[in-house]
Amino acid sequence: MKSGSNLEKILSAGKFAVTAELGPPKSADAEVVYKKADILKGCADAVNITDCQTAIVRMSSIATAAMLISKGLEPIAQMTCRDRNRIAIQSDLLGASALGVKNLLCLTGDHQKFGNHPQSKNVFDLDSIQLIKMVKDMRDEKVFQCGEEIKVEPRFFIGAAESPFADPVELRVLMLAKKVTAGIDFVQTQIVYNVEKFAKWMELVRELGLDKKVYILAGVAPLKSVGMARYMKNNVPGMDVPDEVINRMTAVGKERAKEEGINICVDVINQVKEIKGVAGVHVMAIEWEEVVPEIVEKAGLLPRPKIG
Amino acid sequence: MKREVSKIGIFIYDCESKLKNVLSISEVCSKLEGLGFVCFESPASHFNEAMSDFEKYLKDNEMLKVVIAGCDSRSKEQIFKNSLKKVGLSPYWVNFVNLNEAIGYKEKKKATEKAINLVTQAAKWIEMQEIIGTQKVLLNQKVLVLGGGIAGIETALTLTEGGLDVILIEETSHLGGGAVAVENLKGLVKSKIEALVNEKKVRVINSSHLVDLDGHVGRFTARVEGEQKLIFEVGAVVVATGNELILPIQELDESSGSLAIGQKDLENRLSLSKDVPQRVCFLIDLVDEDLKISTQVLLKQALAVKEKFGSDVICLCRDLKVSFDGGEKLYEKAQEAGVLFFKYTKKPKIAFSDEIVKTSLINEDYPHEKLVFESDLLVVNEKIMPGRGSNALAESLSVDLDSKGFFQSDNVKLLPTFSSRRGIFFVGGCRLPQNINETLSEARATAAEIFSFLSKEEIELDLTSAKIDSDKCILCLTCIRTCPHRAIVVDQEEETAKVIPLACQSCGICVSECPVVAIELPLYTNAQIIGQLNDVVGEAG
Amino acid sequence: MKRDFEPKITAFCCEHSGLPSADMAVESEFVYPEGVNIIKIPCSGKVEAIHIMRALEEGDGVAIFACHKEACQFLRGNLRTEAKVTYISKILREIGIEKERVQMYFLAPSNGVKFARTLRVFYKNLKDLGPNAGRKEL
Amino acid sequence: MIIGERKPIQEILDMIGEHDKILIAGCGTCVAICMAGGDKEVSILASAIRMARNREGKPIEIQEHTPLRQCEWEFVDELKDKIKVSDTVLSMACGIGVQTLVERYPEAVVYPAVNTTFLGLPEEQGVWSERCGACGNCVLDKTGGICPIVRCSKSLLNGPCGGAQDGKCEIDPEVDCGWQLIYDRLKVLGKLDNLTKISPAKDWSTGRDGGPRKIVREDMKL
Amino acid sequence: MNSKEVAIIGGGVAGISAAVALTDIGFMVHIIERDVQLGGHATSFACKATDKCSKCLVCVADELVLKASQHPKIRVLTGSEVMSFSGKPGDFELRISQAGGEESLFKESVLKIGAIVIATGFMPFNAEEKKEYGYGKYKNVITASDFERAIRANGAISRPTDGSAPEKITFFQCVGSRDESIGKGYCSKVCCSYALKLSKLVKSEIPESDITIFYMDVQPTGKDFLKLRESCEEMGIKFVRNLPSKIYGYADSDFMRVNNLNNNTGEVVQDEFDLIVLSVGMSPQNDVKFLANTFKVDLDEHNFFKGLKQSTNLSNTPGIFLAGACQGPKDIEESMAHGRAAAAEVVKMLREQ
Repeated sequence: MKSGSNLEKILSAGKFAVTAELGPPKSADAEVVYKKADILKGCADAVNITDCQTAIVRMSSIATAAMLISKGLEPIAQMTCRDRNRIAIQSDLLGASALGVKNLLCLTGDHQKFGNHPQSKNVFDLDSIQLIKMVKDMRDEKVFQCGEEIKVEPRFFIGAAESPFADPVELRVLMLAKKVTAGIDFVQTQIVYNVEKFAKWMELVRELGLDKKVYILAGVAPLKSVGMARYMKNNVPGMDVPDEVINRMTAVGKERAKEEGINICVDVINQVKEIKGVAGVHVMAIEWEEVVPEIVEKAGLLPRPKIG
Repeated sequence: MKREVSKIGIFIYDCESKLKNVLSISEVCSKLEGLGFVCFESPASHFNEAMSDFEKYLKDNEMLKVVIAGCDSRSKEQIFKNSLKKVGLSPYWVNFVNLNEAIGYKEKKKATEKAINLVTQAAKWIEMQEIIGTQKVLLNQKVLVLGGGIAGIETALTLTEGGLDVILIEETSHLGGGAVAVENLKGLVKSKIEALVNEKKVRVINSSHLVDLDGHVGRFTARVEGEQKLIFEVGAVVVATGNELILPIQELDESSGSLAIGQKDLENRLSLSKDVPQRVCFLIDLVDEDLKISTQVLLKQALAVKEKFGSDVICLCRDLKVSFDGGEKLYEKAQEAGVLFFKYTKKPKIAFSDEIVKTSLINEDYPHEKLVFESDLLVVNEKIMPGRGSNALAESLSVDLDSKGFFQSDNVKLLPTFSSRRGIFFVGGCRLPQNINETLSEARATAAEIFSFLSKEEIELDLTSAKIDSDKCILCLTCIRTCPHRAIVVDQEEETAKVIPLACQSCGICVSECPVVAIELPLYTNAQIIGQLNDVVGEAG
Repeated sequence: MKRDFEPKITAFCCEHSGLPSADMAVESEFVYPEGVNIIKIPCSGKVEAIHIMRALEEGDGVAIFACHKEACQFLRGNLRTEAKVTYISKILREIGIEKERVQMYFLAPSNGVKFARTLRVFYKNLKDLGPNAGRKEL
Repeated sequence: MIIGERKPIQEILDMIGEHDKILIAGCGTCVAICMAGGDKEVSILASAIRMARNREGKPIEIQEHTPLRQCEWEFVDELKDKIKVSDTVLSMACGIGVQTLVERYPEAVVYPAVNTTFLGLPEEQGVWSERCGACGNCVLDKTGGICPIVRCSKSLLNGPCGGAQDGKCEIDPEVDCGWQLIYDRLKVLGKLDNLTKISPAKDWSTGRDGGPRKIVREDMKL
Repeated sequence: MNSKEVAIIGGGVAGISAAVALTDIGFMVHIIERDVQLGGHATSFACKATDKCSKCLVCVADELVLKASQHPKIRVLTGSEVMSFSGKPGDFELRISQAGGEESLFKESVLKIGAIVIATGFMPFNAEEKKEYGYGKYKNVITASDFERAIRANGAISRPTDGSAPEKITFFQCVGSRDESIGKGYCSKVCCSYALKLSKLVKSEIPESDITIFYMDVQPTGKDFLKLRESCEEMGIKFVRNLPSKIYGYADSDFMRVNNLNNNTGEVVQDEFDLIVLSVGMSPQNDVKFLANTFKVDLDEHNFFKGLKQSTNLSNTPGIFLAGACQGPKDIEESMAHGRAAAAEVVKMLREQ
């Protein structure tokens, strides 16, 4: 075992994994975290804690992760390269490990331009691949990035995100391969609506044998409205929302849009489950965590297995 | 105020006593004398008298520079300048004041003040005028003509009449271009080709093309490639590369097969005396509806088909464009012969089936009626496209193409065959598809233009072109990029930008763009312009 | 005070349009306002930003008479100047001076009437604006 | 070359404050070429300041001078007399020029009138764009001659993030994705292999992060 | 012996273009102009630019006249006419009479010249010949030439009856062109182009005006003509393919009535206009027969001078050249090119002599 996390156990036992996502509050209010934790408890094997997503200041990812542990959930702490240099990152990782965090998702991070502090200085001392390499070396080689030895090393089950639909498309599989080489154990993909395109990407992934080296969790998310579908199609880079999905959302009308959004999400889960090499799903329902149990249930993924 | 102004004379004349009534010329004079200028008030009341007075004045007074104030506008400037030249004064050391400007003033005092102001301004301007030097420039009296179609041939022939040598480069293996295929032009083209081949001053090089052009007007270096690689030094370049015809496939149905042909195909059939079917429908203006050539061809062909084969001939067009010599007559003749014409606003529908073309359109005279014609052959006009090599050629010549890809001739103030670069011309179909008479006429006009400026081996050029101070120039390339005539180059040895006086047209755009004030236009210096601001915008006098 | 104010205008006139029009205007006695100072230039493209600024320092308004678009003898001179005028309006806005004080007009060489009319309108507008606050003290 | 841009005039006016005798010093090199602080821009700024101050009823006297380079002591020496009689000096050079003046004339008050923006080139007349981040440790050999440090919004060294769309960066649809450019270029060069190699964490110490930099060439020293 | 002097008959744009080109090559030129000043029709026309140049080239003609009138090698003989001529190519004698200034006596003189260029231009068609249009009877029916002159002189567009801005304007195309019934069986080439440009000018000056162009066929000229036509349509100028046969006036009204066919419905409709512009065509000058006889040159069936096939600048008589609209309708641009082309032919002839 690399980290001994629940997620690692589920995946290595060959079970179809479910992860969910939890966005920390834009305040110091612990209750918000606990409420969301209650909802997600029991329906996901591990829960991603975002790290100031879209560059908006939120409660620290590692602190939130520790709060989740106290409630009996397993967190996947997210770590971006945007706000910390290698010193701060390693320091935080030592702390996270000490607090019992066992999963770490390594990300580049959204540009600060999109957040609430567009004037801030970004760091990007490392990029996500260098971050992955550093975390892996800390765990497996017991060294800091500078080469100095670590007496008690932090042990993380290392993940990364990948966007099968972003440009340049030709490069996407290559980027995944690079992350694999750098040392990831699992990958969570960008939200999949275009299953056909995703399947093609998976084909390439399999050609390179990457599905054998890492666990691939397909990202899924329920749509709330037609507007949201259109917005994602047109404005979110690396997002491919086919017209078919938009038509489905339009056809049902406003009142039943949310319900249809959930149905579409479940359909996508059922389809990606069948694709060879997909080891699980990552359900992203930010600020709509209450539907996660329903989705997971409808997809027939409950109850979650318990291992060890 | 003491200045060295005694050599500046002010010459004031009245015309038909227009000024006397509204202002005091003597007051203007005394004021200017007070400023140290020499002022002469001509008693003449008519321009011609004023002229002889002026010539006498020049003889009697030793002047260097003059300000001429009167009530004639620019229409007389050149005449005064000619007088100055006669007595050996520089035509650049004169400035003109149109005192009419003061006439509009209601009070005599104000009008006089304005006149003083105007004359003082002019005097100040000319006071700062430096000497305009001259430069001897060698011109290469050879001309490179690109394209051996009728436009190129006519240009080349006319150029030789002006005593110039011509090198004519033709891309294909033969001369004549598109006009050779046109039945009633064959004779004309043949005789012109013959004349060209027999002309000793013309060197024709077939199967070749221009790859690169260096230098500037008067001294271009052209690299030509084909069977041989050749280099020519020429004084001017004429582009006469013509255009190409393309059948407008996308406008026709794919199923058209041999049922639809272009006007050029029909021309070939007619010249080979091949059969033409019984029912023929001409449909033009589907593309290039702003060109009259297709109508011209249409009328000739419709008549020929009718007369030779007695076919039923129907012509559909948006407009019958008869604005060419004999156009209306030809139209009448075709109508008399029994050719039917219908005009459309909405494009007709075409359907092909069983060896029959069906064309349907709305009858414009009776809009409720739909007209449907069945025919055995549909003849359409080809789309006229720029020659295939236009893009590459434009690049090697550093000239622009228009939105359709034809050679640009966008300066309304010059002959349409002028390019933005002096010494490079566009003639004939490569700039605008046109008919034979127009092409011949513009070819000759262009040739006349060329041999007027290449008629001498060496010319003396007045240096009114922009001047770059090489000490100030930081080679930022701004002037080179903004010069509309590409008259500025980098002088590698001197490490400065350099104006080619012959190519410069003295617009001053480079002066106003230069970030380090390194360029001056000798006839409009910065000091002169700023000087005008200081004096007059402030209080008069 | 404001009522007596006579605006001083500098008119940069391109020799291919503004200047002949000005000539035509005075010959045909189309009256344009007093206090207009005409400066000849070979192309409106020759007018520099600094000329316009300096003219404003010494007066109340600047008019540039250029050839119509697509009719510049030197192809793009008038368009370049139009861009410069836009640049200057930005500077004027920054320093709190009305950008209306700098105007660009497009003319043919035979537009004597339009030349005079345009200047009369410009004169009236300047009169309404009042003296240029940025102008140097006399 | 160094690309700069004139500061907003109000900001400049605030720096000048109540002073009524100033010198505007331009620079005849980089900022002249990018139309930010050459002779002409100096005159335009002077004119604008004069008008702004006339408007406030506080006329100001402005001298203008533009040495060839403001980043050389020898060249800024020619400003000596003018600085002596000025309350304030506005430098229209890059930040280097401003500091050269400060070092040469410790008694003078020098303010910057230009923002030094980046190192770049004129893409076309009137358009300048960034090309170099002066990181002190060039990687162009690996990236097909396109700098990921300044052409990628996040200075990524191992390939694009997931934010590119249609070859454009997530921060602005007008900005090219630097990694798309690199990818296209490497493809042409037949060197896509470069992308599979992991580029290790960069040594930023050669850059600004390493503290004030200095190069000493013993052989060139006097 | 060959004379290096050339006489040009007619001082319009074609004649002047020929003259300037010839002086550039080194000739001395005499321009024999009937009128009191150079310029011909082109310099009475109005600039038709809106915010953009319309490429009507009137300004170019103005500049050309200015240049020629001050040219040291061009002798302008205004108020003069040809009387007779003799000699052979390269060595002609041309007898002319000139109005003699103050006493307004005619004075005769003889020019020794090598070649003659006829560039007498055209006459606008006399619209009174089309009685049914009521030109001369109704004040608000004007010809395009009248319209151009008025715009040039006043810088504004107004209707003649009361000087106010017209509301409904129409252009009648082909007045004196393509009309065999009055012996004008040819297209004048230029009317469509100027009518479109004038209508655009009117529309941009008086945006609320309603403009209709009655036409048979639109005849294109120059580059981008389609764009010009489309821009007219975009501005709301209506094109009706039908020429009304008559104009009906009312007593004491600024308006006139016209019956015409609606192309969309096929119905005859009545319409009222307060300004009707007749797009008159180009007719030959009134003295062409005299000149043709004097110089022994042929006229074509419409009384334009007949150019040869290999070059329309050549007449059937060696040494006599043709330039501009006297050889057939031409716009300003084509006339200028034709004038310069004539200069090239002159050079050729004098070299061969």
